[in-house]
Amino acid sequence: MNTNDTLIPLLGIVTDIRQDTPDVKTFRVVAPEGGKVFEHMPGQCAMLSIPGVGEAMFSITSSPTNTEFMEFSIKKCGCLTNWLHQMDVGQMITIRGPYGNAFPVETELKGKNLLFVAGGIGLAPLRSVINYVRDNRSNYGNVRIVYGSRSKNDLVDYQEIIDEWMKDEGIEVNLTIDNPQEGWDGHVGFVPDYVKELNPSTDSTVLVCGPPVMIKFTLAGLKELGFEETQVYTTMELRMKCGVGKCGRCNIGDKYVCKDGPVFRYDELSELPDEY
Amino acid sequence: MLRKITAAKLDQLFEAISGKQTLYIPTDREDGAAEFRKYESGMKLSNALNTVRSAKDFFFPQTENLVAFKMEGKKIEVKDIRKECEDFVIFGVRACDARSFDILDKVYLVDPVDSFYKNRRDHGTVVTMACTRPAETCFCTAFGINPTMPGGDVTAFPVGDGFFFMANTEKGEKFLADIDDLLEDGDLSRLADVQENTRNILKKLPLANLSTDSFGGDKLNELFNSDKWAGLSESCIGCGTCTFVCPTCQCYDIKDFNTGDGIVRFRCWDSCMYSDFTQMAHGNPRVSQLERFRQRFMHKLVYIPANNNGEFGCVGCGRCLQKCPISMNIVKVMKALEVK
Amino acid sequence: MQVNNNNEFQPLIVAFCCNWCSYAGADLSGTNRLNYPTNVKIIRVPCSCRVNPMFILRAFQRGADGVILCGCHPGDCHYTSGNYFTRRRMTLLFSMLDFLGIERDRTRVEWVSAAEGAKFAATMNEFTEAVRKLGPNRRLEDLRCRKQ
Amino acid sequence: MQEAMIKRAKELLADGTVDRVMGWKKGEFSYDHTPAVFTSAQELDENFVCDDFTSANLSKYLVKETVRDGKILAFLKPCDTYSFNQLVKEYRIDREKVYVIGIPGGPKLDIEKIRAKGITGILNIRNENYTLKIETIYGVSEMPFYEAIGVKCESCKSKKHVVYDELIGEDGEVLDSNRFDMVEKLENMTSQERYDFWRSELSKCIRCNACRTVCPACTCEKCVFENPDSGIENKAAADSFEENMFHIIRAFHVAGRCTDCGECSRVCPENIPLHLLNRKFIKDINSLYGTYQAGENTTDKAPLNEYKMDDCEASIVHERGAE
Repeated sequence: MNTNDTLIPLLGIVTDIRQDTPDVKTFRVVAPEGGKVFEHMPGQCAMLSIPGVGEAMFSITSSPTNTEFMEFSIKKCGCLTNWLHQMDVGQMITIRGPYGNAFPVETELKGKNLLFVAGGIGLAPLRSVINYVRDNRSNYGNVRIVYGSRSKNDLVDYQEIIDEWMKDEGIEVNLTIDNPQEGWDGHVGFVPDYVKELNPSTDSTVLVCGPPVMIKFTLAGLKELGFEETQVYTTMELRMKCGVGKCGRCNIGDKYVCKDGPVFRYDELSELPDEY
Repeated sequence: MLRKITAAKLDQLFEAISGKQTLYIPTDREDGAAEFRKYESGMKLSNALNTVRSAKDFFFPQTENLVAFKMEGKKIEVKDIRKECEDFVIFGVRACDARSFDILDKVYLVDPVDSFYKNRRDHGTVVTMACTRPAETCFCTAFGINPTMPGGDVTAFPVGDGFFFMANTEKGEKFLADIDDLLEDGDLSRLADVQENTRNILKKLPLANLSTDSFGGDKLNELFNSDKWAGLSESCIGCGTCTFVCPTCQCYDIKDFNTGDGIVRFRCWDSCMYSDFTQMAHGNPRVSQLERFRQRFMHKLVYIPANNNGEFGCVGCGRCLQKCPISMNIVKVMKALEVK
Repeated sequence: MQVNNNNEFQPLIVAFCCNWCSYAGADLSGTNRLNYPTNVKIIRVPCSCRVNPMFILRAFQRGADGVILCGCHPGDCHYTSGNYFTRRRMTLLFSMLDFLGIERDRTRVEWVSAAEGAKFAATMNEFTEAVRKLGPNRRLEDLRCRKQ
Repeated sequence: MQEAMIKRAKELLADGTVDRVMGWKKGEFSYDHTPAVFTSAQELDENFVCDDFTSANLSKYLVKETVRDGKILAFLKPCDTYSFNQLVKEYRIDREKVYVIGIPGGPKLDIEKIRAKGITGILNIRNENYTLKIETIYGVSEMPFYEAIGVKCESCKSKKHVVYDELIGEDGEVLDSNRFDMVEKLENMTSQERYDFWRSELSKCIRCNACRTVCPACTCEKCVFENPDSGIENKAAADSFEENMFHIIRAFHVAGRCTDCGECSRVCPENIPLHLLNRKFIKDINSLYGTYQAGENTTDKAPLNEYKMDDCEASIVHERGAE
């Protein structure tokens, strides 16, 4: 049998591990022969696995414009992720993908002002888009990033935010944390409230990712500010096994998150039953 | 072209087929139920309407190895363990099960093609069997299936003193050509009589008038939000019987097994009725049996039609009607949700 | 299952040994230079009662040809009564295995104290011999785990 | 019988003794009744049924039902009362929240046994003097009532209700059943014969988990076979070993707690005689540790939760006669 099958994975080597927050690490993955294992678009996902431990879907956090490697920001929360957090540089993992659709960076988002709203580990899928936009800066309008987390230590990619994003022109970064903390002189408060406070202009397209509660309240806030559902994109996650819409578990109504998603425009999502 | 084999020559036919490739036929077990078994000399074709397990096993087996891994320190080696499947024949597949292959095809043969399924599908020849004695639990006609004229590569029609054969595909023509010396010409008018007789019985079935008008992809939210689900699902015990005997249930799980010498990754049937089906590290979107129960029927009656031009995901074989431990089934669900 | 140089069958024996008695008994048989087969793989458990039926089945799955469970003599349990429960459980389990047609002589419970090094060695020799006679475990093995 | 039950249920609903009724609801055909909760007199009149096909054991549903507020009326057959008692004993059912009406037991029928006779297209089934008149679309068929009895009722252990608040009909006696006959028959076979018997039965298993899920003794919040941390979580028997393992462990986990209600065999879609595994444990317990009937009362200690100094050694199994 010469045909490839998507269920038979490829190999990747972890070349760098960065501790982002107490429970989030970012892993850099390259193919054994060097370079990226496969190409992807911002928002797409990949199935990572350690054979015998488990397999799970993670969003690719590096931008497609990065030609050398892929990155995954992973929060420690289950069997596989615990294992990944314990491994050392040089470990091989299996990887298959890319799966799902992507944020429409080359179509609907082109030429638009962009507002990114992220909470906690929800920055991971958006980071791919943000860096893609930074690398193709002339294709997009103003960029504003609202990012919040429980505490300063829980802000993923804090160093990159400060060192790179904040220094870029035409990018406004607004950070917030849930509770006051020593050594933090920025904004304190929940993300949805902060978005309302900032009162962004309604001519921008919004990309939201974070805990379901945050998404829900952010959307309500955006509506109050006059945003339409068609202006908002989000990315979903449910239990997945195959990644290609065959194993039958990640559906919301008739849509499979792994195949028809994970990126949904909010008006598409609100037509689907409330089961996520 | 209609060909015929006399009942007396049936054993010869089975011998001839099984001499060249593996042949599976439905045969009676001691407990009175029928199941597909590999043909061995002397085995008798069952008269039962349907087997306990559906024929989907042949293309989508309950467990199947996908890939093997060898682990050494930080290194992983991926071994492609796929082998070309050998040719085989399934004889005596009913119209409902034959249709279920079309539904499975729509999942497994769409891009990206599932090579494991395709491998089996390419090498299998399906000989269907027209129904002459449908049971009270049959309702395939509700889904537009004609049990007097089932699909497959070859169709067999029982006609008293033997069987008529009709090839439907190239594979089927070849199948009939290979056994041509055992066959004689069939009489088309007799076939029409047999079919007419069955059609009259079909009209008398208690579920003959089951309607699918209230279902389909366009009724997603009203059906999903129906207040009937709570009552329907209250007695569901959450076992997987309905999903495992169902010819169209196609969900699977992927698991790893450590053989002590390496890892084998295999897939096995999974059931949306199980609580861990959608369990994630941080929670479960289907918290109670109500959501899981609803998923199964919504999938068959709404989600599949939504993605396949209105074609339903049920074939009306009646297995879940016969096997559910508490006798809750798709017919009761359809009747309860029906908009009169 | 193993095969030695002469192509003879060497049964793989898994011995679950209670930390407080049989494990020390095995130790003693070693310091006394008593021989017992190298095919016996000892797994130390805090009490014979720790061994649930799954452990026994798992051992067979992973290639054991015989499984023996060693604990303190009745009345001598470090935790007062653990081995009494073991006794009931294992009696029922072995009876069930026998009922399913799995050779009953592949399983055994023996009480071996810390002072009984000689008994430990003798038991292991005898049990290994008994299992050798039965041949490789075929009725309760997992084919996926069979060594190629 | 059915009328008396409906009448009494309506009375108890009306006077506020209970606010729900656990019973069986009529199905599409004359044999496919579903356990259901009724809340009104109208529902009872329309759908409540109790006949030869209401064999489902309602006890396990009461675990879920007694977590809710209010009191529920449950109609329990003699065998169901044993399961009920066992669940009360294990603190899984709140006895105070259930009003138990004991109803006469079976024998209940199994539609599969009728189908096994080749009878199909069944429209109606009537019992006339213990001959079943089965009306089908292919004409009327007949068969003796006793040949259609479900496997769980074939060797009834007791017609006595071990717990009830009131009875409809008369109470029966514990029966001197022949329920261990088949176990004994297997015991007398050779090891190879037993192995072949169980291989042919257990290889039919499709791991639907119906036997486990329906079992009134299986009430763990998380079953070992579903728990990824247990190391034995599996969804399908990928090897004959796993078939054996699942059924040994399933039976072992309920050993000493299984009341022999027979639900496991009733629900098995492949007709595997699973109750024989449970009965083997019951028979062994009876002969080795003294007669014990789970669910008979709520006080006796379970045989695997106690011990005697002079219990037999495990070697008793090896010393048995015939191989």
